[in-house]
Amino acid sequence: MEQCANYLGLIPLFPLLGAVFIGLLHVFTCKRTALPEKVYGILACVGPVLAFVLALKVFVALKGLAPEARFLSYKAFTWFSVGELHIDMGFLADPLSCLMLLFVTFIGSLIHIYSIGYMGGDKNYGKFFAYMNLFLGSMLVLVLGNGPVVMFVGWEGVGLCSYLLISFYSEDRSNVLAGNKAFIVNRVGDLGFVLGMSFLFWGIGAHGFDYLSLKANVHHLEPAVALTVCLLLFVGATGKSAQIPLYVWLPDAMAGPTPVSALIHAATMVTAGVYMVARFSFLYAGVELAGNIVAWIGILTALLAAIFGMFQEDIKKVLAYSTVSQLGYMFAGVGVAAYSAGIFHVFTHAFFKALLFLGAGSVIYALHHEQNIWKMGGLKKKMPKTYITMVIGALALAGCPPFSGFFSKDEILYSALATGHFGIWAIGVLVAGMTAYYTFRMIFVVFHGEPRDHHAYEHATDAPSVMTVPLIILAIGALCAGLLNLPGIFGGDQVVSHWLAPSLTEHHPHGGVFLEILAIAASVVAFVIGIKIAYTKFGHGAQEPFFSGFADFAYHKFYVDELYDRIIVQPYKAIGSSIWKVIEPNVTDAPVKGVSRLYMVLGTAFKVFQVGYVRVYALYMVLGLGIMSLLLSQSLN
Amino acid sequence: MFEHVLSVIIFLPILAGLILLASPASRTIARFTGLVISLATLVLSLELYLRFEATGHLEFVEHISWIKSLGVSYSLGVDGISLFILMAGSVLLPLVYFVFGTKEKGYYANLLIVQGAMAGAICAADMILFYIFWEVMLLPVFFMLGLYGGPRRLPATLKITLYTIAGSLLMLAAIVYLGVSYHAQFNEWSFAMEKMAHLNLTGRVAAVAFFAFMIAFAVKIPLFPFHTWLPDAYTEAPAATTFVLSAVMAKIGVYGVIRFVVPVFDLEFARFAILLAYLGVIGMMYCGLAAITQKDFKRMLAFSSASHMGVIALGVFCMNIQALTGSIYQIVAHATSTGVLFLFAGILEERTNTRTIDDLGGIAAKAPVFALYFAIAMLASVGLPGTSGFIGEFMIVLGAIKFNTAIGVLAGTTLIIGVCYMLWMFQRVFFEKTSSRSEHFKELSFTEGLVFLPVILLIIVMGIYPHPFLSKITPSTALQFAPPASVVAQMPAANAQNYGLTIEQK
Amino acid sequence: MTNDLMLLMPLIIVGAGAILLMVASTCEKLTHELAAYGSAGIFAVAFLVQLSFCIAGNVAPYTEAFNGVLVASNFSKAAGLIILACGFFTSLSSQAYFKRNNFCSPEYYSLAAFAASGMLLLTMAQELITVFIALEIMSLAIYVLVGYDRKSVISTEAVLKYLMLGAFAGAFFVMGSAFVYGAAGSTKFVKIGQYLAAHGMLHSLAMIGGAFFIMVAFLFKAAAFPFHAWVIDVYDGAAVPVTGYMATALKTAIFAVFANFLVIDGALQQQWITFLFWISVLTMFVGNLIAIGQQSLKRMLAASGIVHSGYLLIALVAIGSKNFSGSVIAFYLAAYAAGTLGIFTALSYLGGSGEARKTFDDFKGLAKARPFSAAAISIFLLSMAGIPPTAGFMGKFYIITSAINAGEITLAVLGIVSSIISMWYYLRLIIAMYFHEAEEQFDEPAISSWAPACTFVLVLCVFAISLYPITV
Amino acid sequence: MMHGYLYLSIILFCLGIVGVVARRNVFTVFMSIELMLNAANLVFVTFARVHENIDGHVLAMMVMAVAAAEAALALAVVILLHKHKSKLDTNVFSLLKG
Amino acid sequence: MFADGLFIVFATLAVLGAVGLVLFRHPMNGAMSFVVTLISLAGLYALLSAKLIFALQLIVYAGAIMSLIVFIIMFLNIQPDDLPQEEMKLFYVLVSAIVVCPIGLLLAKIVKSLPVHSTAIMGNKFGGVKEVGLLLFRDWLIPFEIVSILLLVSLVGAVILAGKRGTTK
Repeated sequence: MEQCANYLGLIPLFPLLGAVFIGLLHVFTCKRTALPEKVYGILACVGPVLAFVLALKVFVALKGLAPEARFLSYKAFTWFSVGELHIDMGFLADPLSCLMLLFVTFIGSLIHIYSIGYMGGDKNYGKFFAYMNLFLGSMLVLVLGNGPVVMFVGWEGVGLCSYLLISFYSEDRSNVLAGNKAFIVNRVGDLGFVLGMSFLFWGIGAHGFDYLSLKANVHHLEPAVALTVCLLLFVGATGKSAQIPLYVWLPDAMAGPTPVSALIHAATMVTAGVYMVARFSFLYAGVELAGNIVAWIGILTALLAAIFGMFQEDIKKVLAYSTVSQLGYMFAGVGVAAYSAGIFHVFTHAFFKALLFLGAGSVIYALHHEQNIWKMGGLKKKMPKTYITMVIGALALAGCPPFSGFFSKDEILYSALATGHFGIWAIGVLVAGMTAYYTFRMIFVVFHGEPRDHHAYEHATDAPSVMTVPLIILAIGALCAGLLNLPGIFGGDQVVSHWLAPSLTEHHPHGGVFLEILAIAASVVAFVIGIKIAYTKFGHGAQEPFFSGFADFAYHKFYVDELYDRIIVQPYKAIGSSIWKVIEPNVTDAPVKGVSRLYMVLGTAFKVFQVGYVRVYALYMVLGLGIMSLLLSQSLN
Repeated sequence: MFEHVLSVIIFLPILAGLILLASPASRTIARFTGLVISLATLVLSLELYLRFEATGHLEFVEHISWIKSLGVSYSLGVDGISLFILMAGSVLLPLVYFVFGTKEKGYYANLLIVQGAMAGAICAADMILFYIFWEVMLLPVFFMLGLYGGPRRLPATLKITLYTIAGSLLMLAAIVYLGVSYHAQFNEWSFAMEKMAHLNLTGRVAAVAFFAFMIAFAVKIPLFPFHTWLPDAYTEAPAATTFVLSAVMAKIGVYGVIRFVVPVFDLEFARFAILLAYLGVIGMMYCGLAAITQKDFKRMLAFSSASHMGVIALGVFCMNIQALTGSIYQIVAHATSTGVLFLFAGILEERTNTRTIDDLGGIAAKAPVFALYFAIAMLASVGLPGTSGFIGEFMIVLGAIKFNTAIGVLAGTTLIIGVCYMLWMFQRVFFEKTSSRSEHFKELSFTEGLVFLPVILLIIVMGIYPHPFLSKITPSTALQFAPPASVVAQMPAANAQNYGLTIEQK
Repeated sequence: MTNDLMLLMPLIIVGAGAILLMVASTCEKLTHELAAYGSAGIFAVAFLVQLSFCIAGNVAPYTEAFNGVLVASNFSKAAGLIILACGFFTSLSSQAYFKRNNFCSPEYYSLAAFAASGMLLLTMAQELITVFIALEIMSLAIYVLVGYDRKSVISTEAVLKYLMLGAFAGAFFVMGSAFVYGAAGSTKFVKIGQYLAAHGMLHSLAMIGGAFFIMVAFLFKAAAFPFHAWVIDVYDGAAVPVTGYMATALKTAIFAVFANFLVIDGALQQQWITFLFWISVLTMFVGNLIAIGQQSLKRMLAASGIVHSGYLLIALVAIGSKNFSGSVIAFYLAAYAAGTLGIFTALSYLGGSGEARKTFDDFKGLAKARPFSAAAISIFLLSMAGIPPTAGFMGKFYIITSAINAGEITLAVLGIVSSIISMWYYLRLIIAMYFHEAEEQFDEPAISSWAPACTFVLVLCVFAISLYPITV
Repeated sequence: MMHGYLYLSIILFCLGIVGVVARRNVFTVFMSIELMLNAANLVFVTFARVHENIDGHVLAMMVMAVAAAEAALALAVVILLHKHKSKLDTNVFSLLKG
Repeated sequence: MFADGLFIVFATLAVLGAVGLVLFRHPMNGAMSFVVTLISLAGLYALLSAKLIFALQLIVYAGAIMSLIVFIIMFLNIQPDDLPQEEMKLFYVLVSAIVVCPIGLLLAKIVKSLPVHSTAIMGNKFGGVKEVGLLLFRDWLIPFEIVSILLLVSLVGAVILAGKRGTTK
């Protein structure tokens, strides 16, 4: 067992070392003869794969323990210790983190393999893999960290990698701007996280600031502080997981290479917020208000993103909004205290969304970086493997039983219903329908009908096997992952939920069979309606529609970006420049300038008294003497 | 190694600098001398660092009585607080000689003098000695700025000089006031810093003295609204001077607050801490906002430096051990990040002949190593976890939250504000398309790359494994919060038990 | 009697030397250069003698001589040392100056020595009329030195102003002495002290008025506000070495006697604290304001001399407590003398023929052409500005310490503020020398190696004095 | 009676001051200063009589000697002035100012 | 009574002489007027029993110093054109008289505070050459000696300033 605990430190270390190594290799060779891509490809995959293997070992080790004692912890070193603040660089593997660990390393490895093909020919090949490895390492730190501060290291680390990878094609300004946006918006969230941590620390952190100690002491926390902490941490989560109001960065983040979108902006990083809320379930469970806020923000985000998703024309943007939307579901889940449901959705989502992105990547790859769906069409015949896998992914996303998405989404909706959140449930069902609609709109437009751009169509073909094999593996995952947590009504025993139980503080709602059936039925109906509409409109080929009215409004994403620009970015810049153009010279520096001007004026003025007539100097003396004499006479009285 | 290591660290560079100034040495010789001397200083400081025992009290003490009748003495010593500022200077200054190889003799000589003077101010254990070094360290800056600065250097030189001297002369009055008060209360003349903590100062004059100290340090730090000299000076100064100013000298201002204001004026400090903390926060936000639309990257870094100094100062004003330790840690982090960024800015300016951000672009493609180093320093400066910048900033925000929620929250915004202008600048300079100016940008040479490597590694090591560093700081900072016996005695017994609390509530 | 004469030894050496020089100057062979070396030698010998007294300590620290008319104390000895050193350096800088300016005759050095003997007397005098005579010896000699360049209208104007106002102030002194005599029945300090101890200050209006007029005369000579106006014109009109001599030695003598007068009795000093307080504050600030606007270096230095008088007045305010400031005043005077003399020595060989370089702008770019001279001038200016580690700083430190120790915190702070104000015009010259491009070449051939050597020695002095710990 | 002498000396002293301040003629100015010294001498002599202490007489003699010396120098200066400008007006000599 | 009468006469003369000094335009007139003052003062010294000073005042002041001044005035051969044009002389005199007032009043106040003391003429033992001489060479030796230096300085100075244009050796 002890040995396994030691692996915990190694798991993030491998990808991180890989990143450093690849990065240095790249930096020192890129100006001369670039190394062959194979070298990078192999080096890049070593870290994630090793991490996955170790993750499996950890999983096995955990499984061997009694459910209540299922945790392994490993302290690498004392990180910092000042006064009552004592932070260890320590890692914790419990069922929750182990689950995350498994799928992060698994999907991460797959996407690395896929990228070997996808990134071929790029001149910054090495850089890409360095960043990807760095990302994976950071993500693992995030997942494995034994306390909020260590988690924050990973939290910010993945943000950094996200920034670096979004601005990967850095010659294009818009890409870099998208990267900046991602980083800055994430930072807004991180501020919340830091503040939340700080309040938490001054609440109960003095006895140890890792999850286990916090969980043990959580009852000491004052309710008001607990609420503050929950909300602040959730601010962090909205940043990282693209929830209202900080979701705006994620669609722009699609500027990065597609594997990045798959790995970071769909499967792993963006779910960190959900993971974090689940991690703090012991805290959220005690504060119902916070949970409700989380749930409502989540479901509203889901709705909003679904609306946007229906009108997108960029294949990756469609998927991006669907990601936001699904993240909304997850938050709705953890918000209604169905932590395991939320996490389970994270798990399944990782498979099918990564699959969809990689599939989209294959399409884009085949069409020479064409992303507009209205320039595609009829690719079914040219790219059968991609088509099939993507349909599996789409079905999973749309929540078609028995694909994985169905079970996880249904679990969430059922929990909402069972805990009495009818509004959330209703919106959730609506969004489910919309999801089915826009997903299949994309599938139909891209793969069905007639090719719209014949030139591109001619050259389109299925990707090499290094890219398709991961697709197939993911498709299997998307198909079957749901079965892991088969609810009782289908004869399952909710393996995942039970596995997660020791890590989470949740009470499974018992809404009864009726509610369960109601939830399932509603979902299925919504799915069917959604897919039906999509089929009617796009099933047989359609031309790029012209939007007007609400559709136009939605097409422009409700002008939220513009609004933010108007009310935040522009005023910010205006304040910035007014500070150094107006305030600094006229207000802050004015006293200094005034003093120096006065100084000079006085200096010149006093020259006047030096008239040069000796008589006048004598007069000064006598005047001075006169005044002194007067004062002296006065004082002598 | 030997007894007077601190004196050697102080006077070796000063003497070498003076001899250089007086001698007809060529540039090459001057540079070489500077390099050798600063490396020797570095070796001595490292040795000092390793032998440092972290007792919390002054170590390596040297004491020679000077003006007996006034109790003024030549006494030196370092504790965990000063050690790190000293180390920051010793580690970073040799870089300059590597990076800037074609400057005039006076440039190197002045650098040496300023290095020694700063070491003196840091190590001085006597207030008068401190004051002497404090003033002396301004002179080389004055000359470097005036002689080798940019086109608008004269007003900048005058402003920084007069501003700083004005501040510090008031401090002189306050120092003397302390000495006289000590004489009055203990019937013994002394200007030793550690003894001043025993003083029992009350009344209006004490408050005035407190502000005299505070203004002197606030100008140096610079704390809002005493920062207005900074943008001009930092921009116009030659890169090495800006580097010295931001990396070490500004820190001595913070150090002064920790050394003088906190222990001596505990009551006034407790009274005005909230005000000062607000000034720190406002300065951070003000300068951070001002940085965002700068067109000149050096000016932008200048504002950024001021912004960070606001946070560092805030850490001191929060009056708890986390924030204070964070401040000291951040001092080193800031020296290694922003200081090095100023050096990089100097390299950029030297190689492209421009300071305008818009004139540049695409440098990352031309010089990947440079971009990597720059990026690491920049990330440290924005406080990314895993770099040195995070530890300090986190502890400061943490401490600020404990001190005052509003201040803590505002202090946290440094996370956002810092990242905005930095990314914006990085994007324009390093990303995007190559401009005509940056077309022929030369990558760092092998030596340069090698020279910067230790600092870059230090940034990362300090971020990942700060414990060994912190363990040398904490004993000293902990002492700052240990209630002095005399004060406790005067308090009611109930209050004395939670002394820390009472101070904060005031 | 022997002891009395021994105490007067430096005075006798200087006085005899002056007469000797005067007699010798009738001899055609005595060039003014030789006279310069001669007077420098005289000053040097007198300095060494005085120094040996100071070090040997075989003389009691406070010795009356000649029926209480003269008194040698540690303070007067220190002041004497400063005066003699000033004389020494002035002689040598004059030598350089007069190589370029052609109006010297050997009597110049004789008069300088006479002035020094007057100053030495002044430091020791403990009787009002002796003070007056010494004052007049010093002043008359200086008047002549100021007007030495008879061909120059400016220098004649300077001597007119100085003489007229000086005599005017002298009249007040005599009037004051007369009233003090009327009150105390004697003009000897000892007797006055006894009278004050017996009767107190307040009950004798004649004593108050007399002391008032006497101080007016001192304040005039020290160029305190509102008796400062002459000093700028006179310094401007006089030859550079003379200006230096006036600014240092004369001021030393005046403050020595002023301090001696004030410490006659505590009551006397207490009576005038408020008065001196305001005079000191006004002097500092008015001096500063005048200095700011000046373009000519000599006028600026004159105005800064006013400011330094203000600082010294601070010390006089603080003098009362336990004889604190005697050494402080001496230290400050020494520090100030080193800096000021240094600048004037440098100016005497850099000023050019007919003092062509007089404004700040004329010294632009000096650092490139004459780096060592520029560095020396910078050090002197920094010392005057009170920047450590120069003597000027330590002097200021002692003054502030004594002021605060005497409870005069406001005054100390105002002194600090004033020295902040003064920073600009000192830095201005450094900026001109270093940061501006040269407009001329400064390439006249070196005329004398003595004056630069003096400058170098004075630079050393500036640092050495700062290290010397005084017993407060 | 003693007061009469003193008041007289005050009047003379003040007249001397007036002469210095109000007049531009160099001779008058110097003679006014002599007048002030004489006023002071009168005080010395008066107090010598009052205290019956002839120290005052000695002092008065000294003052006379000083006055003589001063007068000699002053006259030399007057000659010098006259050589330069042929004027006895103090206002003519105002090159040094500002 | 006789002494008082004399005092009033001398005092009036002295003041008139002084006023003349201040007001006369030509220095020669002023000098003559000043001589009147000096002689009156000598009379007053005599009234105060200062025999030696009385003599010295007449010999040294009224005699030597004033003749020197008069000599120089003559020597310079001052024409009315050389004299300053003091159009507002009276105004200036008035203004300065007002300015001087506080000083005079202060002095007057001091005098007023002094106790009254007789100034009747004293006998032979007071103020004669012998008494003053003894005192001078016993107690006042040093001032007496240094006066000689003063005179020497003045001598040298006068020669340098007023002498012929010297040649630099």
